[in-house]
Amino acid sequence: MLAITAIAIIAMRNILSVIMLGGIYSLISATLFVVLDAVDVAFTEAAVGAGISTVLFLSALGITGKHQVLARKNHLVPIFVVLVTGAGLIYSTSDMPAFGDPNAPAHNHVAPRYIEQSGEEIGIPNMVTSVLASYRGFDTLGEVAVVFTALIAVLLLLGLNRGSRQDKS
Amino acid sequence: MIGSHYPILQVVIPLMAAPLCSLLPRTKLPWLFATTVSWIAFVISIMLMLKVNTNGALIYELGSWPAPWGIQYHIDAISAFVLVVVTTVASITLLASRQLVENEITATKHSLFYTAFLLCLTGLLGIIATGDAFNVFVFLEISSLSSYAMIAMGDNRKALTASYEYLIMGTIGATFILIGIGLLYMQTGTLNMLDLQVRIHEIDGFRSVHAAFAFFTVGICLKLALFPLHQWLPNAYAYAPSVVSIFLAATATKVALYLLYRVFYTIFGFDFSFDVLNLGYILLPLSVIAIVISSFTAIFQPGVKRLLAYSSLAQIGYMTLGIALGTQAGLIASIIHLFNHAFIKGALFMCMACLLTYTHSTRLVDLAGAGKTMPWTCAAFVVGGLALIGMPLTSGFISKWYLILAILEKDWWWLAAIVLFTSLLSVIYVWRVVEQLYFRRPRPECSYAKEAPPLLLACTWLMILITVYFGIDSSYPIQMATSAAEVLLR
Amino acid sequence: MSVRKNPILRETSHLLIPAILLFALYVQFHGDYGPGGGFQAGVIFASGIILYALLHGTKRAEKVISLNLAKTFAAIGLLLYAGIGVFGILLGGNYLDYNVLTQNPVHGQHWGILIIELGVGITVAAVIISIFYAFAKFKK
Amino acid sequence: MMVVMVIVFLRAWLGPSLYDRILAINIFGTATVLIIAILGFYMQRPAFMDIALVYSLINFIGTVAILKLYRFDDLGHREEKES
Amino acid sequence: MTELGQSIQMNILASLLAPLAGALLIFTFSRFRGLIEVIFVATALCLLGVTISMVNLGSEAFQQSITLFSILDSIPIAFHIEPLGIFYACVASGLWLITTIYAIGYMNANHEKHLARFYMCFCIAMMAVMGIAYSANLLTLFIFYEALTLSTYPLVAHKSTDDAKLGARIYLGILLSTSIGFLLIAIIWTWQATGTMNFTAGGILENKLPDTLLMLLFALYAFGIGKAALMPFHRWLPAAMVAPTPVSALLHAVAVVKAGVFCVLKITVYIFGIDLLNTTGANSPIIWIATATMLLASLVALQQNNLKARLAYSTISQLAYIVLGAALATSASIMGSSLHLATHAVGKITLFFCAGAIYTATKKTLVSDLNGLGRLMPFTFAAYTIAAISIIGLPPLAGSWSKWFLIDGAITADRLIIAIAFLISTILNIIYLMPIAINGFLLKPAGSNCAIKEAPLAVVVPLCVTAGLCFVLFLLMPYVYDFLLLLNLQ
Amino acid sequence: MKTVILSFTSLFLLWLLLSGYFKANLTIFGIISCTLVTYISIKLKIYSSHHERIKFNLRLPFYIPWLLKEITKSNLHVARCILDSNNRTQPQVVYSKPSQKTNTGLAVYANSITLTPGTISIDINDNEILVHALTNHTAQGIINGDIDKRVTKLESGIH
Amino acid sequence: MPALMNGLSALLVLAGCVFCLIGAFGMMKMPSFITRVHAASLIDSLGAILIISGLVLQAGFTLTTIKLILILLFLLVTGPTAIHALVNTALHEDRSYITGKDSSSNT
Amino acid sequence: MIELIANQYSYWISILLMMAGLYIVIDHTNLLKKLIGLNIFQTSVFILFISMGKIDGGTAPIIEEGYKVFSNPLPHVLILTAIVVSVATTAVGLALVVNINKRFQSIDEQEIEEIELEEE
Ligand code: NA
Ligand code: NA
Repeated sequence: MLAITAIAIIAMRNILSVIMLGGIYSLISATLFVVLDAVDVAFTEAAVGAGISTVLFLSALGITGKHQVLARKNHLVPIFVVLVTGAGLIYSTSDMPAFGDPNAPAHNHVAPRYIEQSGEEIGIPNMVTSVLASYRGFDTLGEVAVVFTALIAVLLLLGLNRGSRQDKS
Repeated sequence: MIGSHYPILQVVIPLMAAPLCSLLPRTKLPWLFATTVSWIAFVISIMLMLKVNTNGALIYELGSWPAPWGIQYHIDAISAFVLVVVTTVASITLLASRQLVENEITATKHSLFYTAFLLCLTGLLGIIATGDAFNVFVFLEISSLSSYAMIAMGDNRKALTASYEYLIMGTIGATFILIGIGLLYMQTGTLNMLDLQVRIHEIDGFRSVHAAFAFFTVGICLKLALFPLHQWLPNAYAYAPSVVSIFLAATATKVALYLLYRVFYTIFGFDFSFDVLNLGYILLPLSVIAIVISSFTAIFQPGVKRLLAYSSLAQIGYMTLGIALGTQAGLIASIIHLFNHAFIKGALFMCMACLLTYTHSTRLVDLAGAGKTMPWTCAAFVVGGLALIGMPLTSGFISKWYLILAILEKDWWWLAAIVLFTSLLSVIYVWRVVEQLYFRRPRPECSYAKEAPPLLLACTWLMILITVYFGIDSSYPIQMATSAAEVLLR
Repeated sequence: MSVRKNPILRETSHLLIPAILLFALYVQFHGDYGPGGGFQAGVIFASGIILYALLHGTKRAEKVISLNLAKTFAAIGLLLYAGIGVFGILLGGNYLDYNVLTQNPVHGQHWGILIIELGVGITVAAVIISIFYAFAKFKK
Repeated sequence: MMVVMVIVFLRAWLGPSLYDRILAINIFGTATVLIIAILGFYMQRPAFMDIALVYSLINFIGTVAILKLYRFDDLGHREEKES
Repeated sequence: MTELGQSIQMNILASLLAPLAGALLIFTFSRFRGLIEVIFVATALCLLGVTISMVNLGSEAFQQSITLFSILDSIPIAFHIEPLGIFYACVASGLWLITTIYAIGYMNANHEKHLARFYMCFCIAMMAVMGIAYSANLLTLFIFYEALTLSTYPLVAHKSTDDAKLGARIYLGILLSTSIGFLLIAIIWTWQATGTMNFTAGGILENKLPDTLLMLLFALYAFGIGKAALMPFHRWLPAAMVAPTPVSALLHAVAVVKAGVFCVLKITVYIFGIDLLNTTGANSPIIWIATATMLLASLVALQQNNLKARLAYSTISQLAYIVLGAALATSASIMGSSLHLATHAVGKITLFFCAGAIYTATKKTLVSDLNGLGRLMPFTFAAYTIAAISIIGLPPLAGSWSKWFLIDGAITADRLIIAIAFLISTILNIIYLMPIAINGFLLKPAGSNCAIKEAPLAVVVPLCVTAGLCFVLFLLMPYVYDFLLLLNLQ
Repeated sequence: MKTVILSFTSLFLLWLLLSGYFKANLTIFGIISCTLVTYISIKLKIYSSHHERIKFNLRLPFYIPWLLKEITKSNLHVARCILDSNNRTQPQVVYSKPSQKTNTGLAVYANSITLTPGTISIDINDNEILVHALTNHTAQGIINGDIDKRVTKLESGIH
Repeated sequence: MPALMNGLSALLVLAGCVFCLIGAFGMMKMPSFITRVHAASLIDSLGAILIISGLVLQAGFTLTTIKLILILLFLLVTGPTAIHALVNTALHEDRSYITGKDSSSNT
Repeated sequence: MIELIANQYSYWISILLMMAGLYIVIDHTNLLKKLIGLNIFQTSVFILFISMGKIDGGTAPIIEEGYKVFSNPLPHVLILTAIVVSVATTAVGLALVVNINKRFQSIDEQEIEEIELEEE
């Protein structure tokens, strides 16, 4: 499903459709996150990927008003790069732990403490919140700083009276 | 008591200063505030370095959670060293920036601009100080986002496209790093760098670990702008506002290089990187190509800022070349050059900023005869240029010296020859500018030009003096680089 | 689809907006128990305001929450978060150490998380609202 | 339900008109909400319902935003002139 | 530190700082034309005074070296005094005094601009020369060598015309590329092989390198010192002819080329040691290349119609004498080289002064235009004749001594062919130098030339003085010889 | 003031429904949140002219069952249309003069039309609603004005 | 009794799915934009109602039920509004969308 | 072999998606579409992370009575942060695109390159 969406996005020439499909892509992956037990992530992906991102894309499209995509001539280099990246990843999967394997290293070193002790140490049921806000609270502070940075960046870029000097000088 | 909190204060003070700065009114205040903060950060970094020198590596557990569970700040010789570099450059740049920002940026945006600057500084410092792989990613993005915005503030509309290209490449790079983190986490279950170091050792035959290494390397090299991933850098540096060019040219790539050290030496370890994966065989040719091609390209640039940007690419090549040698001497050379080049490039871009105050252009032809109207600026440029070439009594010479020694230690004569040959190329591109400055008649419309504002000029010369000082007494960087290399190779 | 003349969209939205805002706050305060938290709450809150702005134009929305106000709130949220960390230092712990906030470490964690989530929520909501304003007001 | 999603998606892809796509996307969102509701229900966790709620909310706002854009090629400030 | 040590330190510092102070003063007072001329001459006088007081220190001083500071671990910036250095310092500072006077006259007469810059660079070049003369190790030598290149660049480019800039570019390009590409490598190699860089009596390379590599190293040095103008790296010298004549004098007689051959001599004596060169045969390739240069440059000189160009090629040929003498590595040939350093300096400076005088008076530069001018400018042409004869090597003029020692050296080295080459070269000298004098006096001047008079006094007096020196030096030569014997070459 | 209290009460009810936890601190947060939302809503002028809407909402439960029945009927009808291999649809536009006095009433009416498959309210003018009907049958439903009456009744109030 | 409830709720959910399928099928089959909208509203109305009430039946009176009902209410309010807005916009853009003559016109 | 594919297929899916996203970023010239590609690329990476956190038989990591096995919460936390970072990047990217359009009257990479070339 996701793959079809992705291919559709590659093929589409109308930007508005592409944006909408991007929203759909987000929705589908959010559903996938739910299936994979990542409810917080799904929540966020739905609100952000499908919601805010789409609205922002639409705003941008509204301002630019350019709906069509032009074709490019040379596809070889991009395809090569993508294939190399993909090959690297596929190559690496062979010794990855099987999907869902509870004995995978990822589940047996750091994570058990979050699962087993966060209830006593933090005292709230949602482990994701415990980890996010306390164990790795500094990451979240960084995340808030990223959001704030985005605000500063956007205000700098879209600030009301930009370009005191002329373009072609 | 407060001393034990220096590691976190180093990052959090500018972080908290940023939102405060955004609330300040649009007078001189934001500048004063940001500058003060950067100097405080500078003092802290010095304190940190002293502490590291006496006590060894510092560990700071955020939220008091023990290491692999919580995020840990880990400051050893190399991080302390790079912290000092970044804070020094930042504080000098900010001090010099008032006039520049007034000239180049709309008045309503001043406080936002300084906020972005502080955020960028926060991001860079956070990358350096942290001992957690994922935390690196977060702070990387803070610094990147703010630099995209600051670059786009450039007057020329190409600044926008440059910034966009940087955004795309930078985000791909960051995502690659994220993939690398993910693969490592998958195989080790930890995100803490020191913990990773221990645990990777047991699984270094894994393909996914190799892939993680590759993704880290490519991702960081995108940020580092190593050939052939360098396309975004020249325009970004050339069209950014002066302050931004100065700061980013002096620090951003250095921090990326620092990350490369961390990945190669701390996370994966020397043995794995160089013996198992033969990193040198990939990095060496790339570095050489980067040096040669960028030097040649620099020669043909019509704009001086672009010229300097290409020169930066070449200099990055020297630094990665040092890594590629796979020896302690090479690493030391690389670290020394990291240190020296930060100030050299900073100084040169500051000269550009000085020139811009009156010429409004850094195209080569527009700088004709500036040597007469702006003698101090141009003199600074000449000294900086000599340092870039690697003339004795400048810090650039020390870098080249150690690099060549490291090369000769491996008996690679041809490589030494290439390095020296490219130094000659740098003579050419530096001298093209010097010739314009001194041996052309000034264009009539530039006749009103006079010397740059005193504060700016003083900061430029401060940078130059640092360059010269460490060219004469290089014991500090050498000692620091040596202990840093020992820490990394342990 | 002029909102002035077409009551359907307006009426429905007017019914929904308070619910959306309340839902956002619900998500904010129930992050401990279920999915959600400051970030999601911020987004939902912002989307409520965005819906309003879509219907009535940014000008009217700005009368209630102006760009400057939003910017200030964004800064306050971040400061709130970072400030709690510093508070931890002042109380003798490490940065972002919530255990020291109260006598009982678990309570301290509760309070800490509550406040930082609030900080996150405020910043995120304010940032998204301001970004939307910035785009909406941008002149070609 | 999956089948429903696929078909609706196909409509979104095929178009032919823009409005068909928007319609498809709106319906797609509804379908997703229902799926999440079912999923969450069988996992017996009320928390999932919040996600479904968010989905429907986002779906609505998204549709309004798209329409607003397509009507005016602009979000937000065109309305100002009328007020 | 002993009293002697202190006075050595004082002297060396004085000889470095005096020109530097002069340069700074000139920069400070650049508005006041008269004042800077005074400062200029005063500087030269001071320097000469310091140098003479250095000679008076006597031979006990030769063991001492003083260290300013270290820029690399264990390699300081250090100075010492030894006979060769003092000798060279005397020649340079003595001739510099004359050049300053001549330069003032010439620059005023030809209404040149940017005088402050010109005089300043002159002073800095002199400082570099002093640094070279007293350097105690290869690094110090290298630093001042590069400083000399850079400080003379603005002099060569002084006229700022396209020609001047092209010439200056070639000048800088060849000198920097040879120094960075060969000399620096050779220095680093030496350091790597021996662990020291100090100039040591008897050399430091014994048993450190295999013979073939030693040969390569010697070649690297000989070519790396581009200022010695061995073919094929000689192009910079004719290119630099675009400069004002005082500069040419400075280049050819006082500073640049002499610095080059001085470096060759110093490295031969103190790094390789003449015994090592002779026993290993490492010098052979350079012997042949120097011989070839000597003859070829003479042949080229023959074909030059431009007077200064002809003199330039003559210089190349004469420099090859000195390099050849060094390469022959016998005590006699070294003595010959050292003496030739002085005698050629005096002779060539006279010739250039004459060329400058002729240009000042007539604006003529071509040899074919000079017929009959001897009668109108008797002093100039007389001086020319004396200097030419000295360079050819006929008694009772200074050049005869040095040439004799060189030929003697060739014979003691059992290289008869070289001796013959010296003789052939002498004949060529006669052929390209004498016709100018002869035609000047014997032919009738063209009609338009009748109004020509001698150049201004400030120009003519110095050239008479130097011509006189050719003779005086002939008389003083035994004392000089005694002094140079302190080198202890056996 | 009435508006404020009504709004606050209904919001707090919603909060309790959403929350499901009846802990002291959460309830306090709930009160704070509801106050905040009420405040913002007033500033947004969402309640400015429509006091009656909340009352209206409270009366909805009486209306919904009837609507559900209608929806089911029309659903079956449209489903038949879709599944029928020969296309039996007669797309058409009909006008309906709504009898509601308030905008809220109008909105409920229009949405009800749309909610019943086979009819879609496509435009609304001052005094009429444009409805698109899929078949004659559904069009007839609109012309009969059943929904209209019900909604008007809803609006004017049973008591 | 629980078995009956379970069976009933399964039936309702299944019926809801059937309606959704029919709606989706209609969206493919119907010839013009406006008729496709009619088909789609099947999913929005009875599809959603049936599925959620099926789930409600099974859940009994729990928090889940309340939330399910809230979702349903939300859907029932937003769904028609969105469709109205969509059709309304289409109408103003080009009447042919409504009159149903657009089936061949590709945008 | 079959087993390998069966075990690793979930990763392969996200890898293929990543490739698609990356392809859009690199190959397409429309600046907006590039950003969408970037989003897809990043979302796919998120999927990789999340699927790595899944444990068979586990449920969402929220403590509640009756559940013993929970999926790994750490990847969820990381991805939450990454999503936020991603949307922040998107916002900045869009602001840039809007500005580029304002000053170049185009949002196509090739067209802009041509305009820039003309200028020089
Ligand atoms: Na949460
Ligand atoms: Na969050």
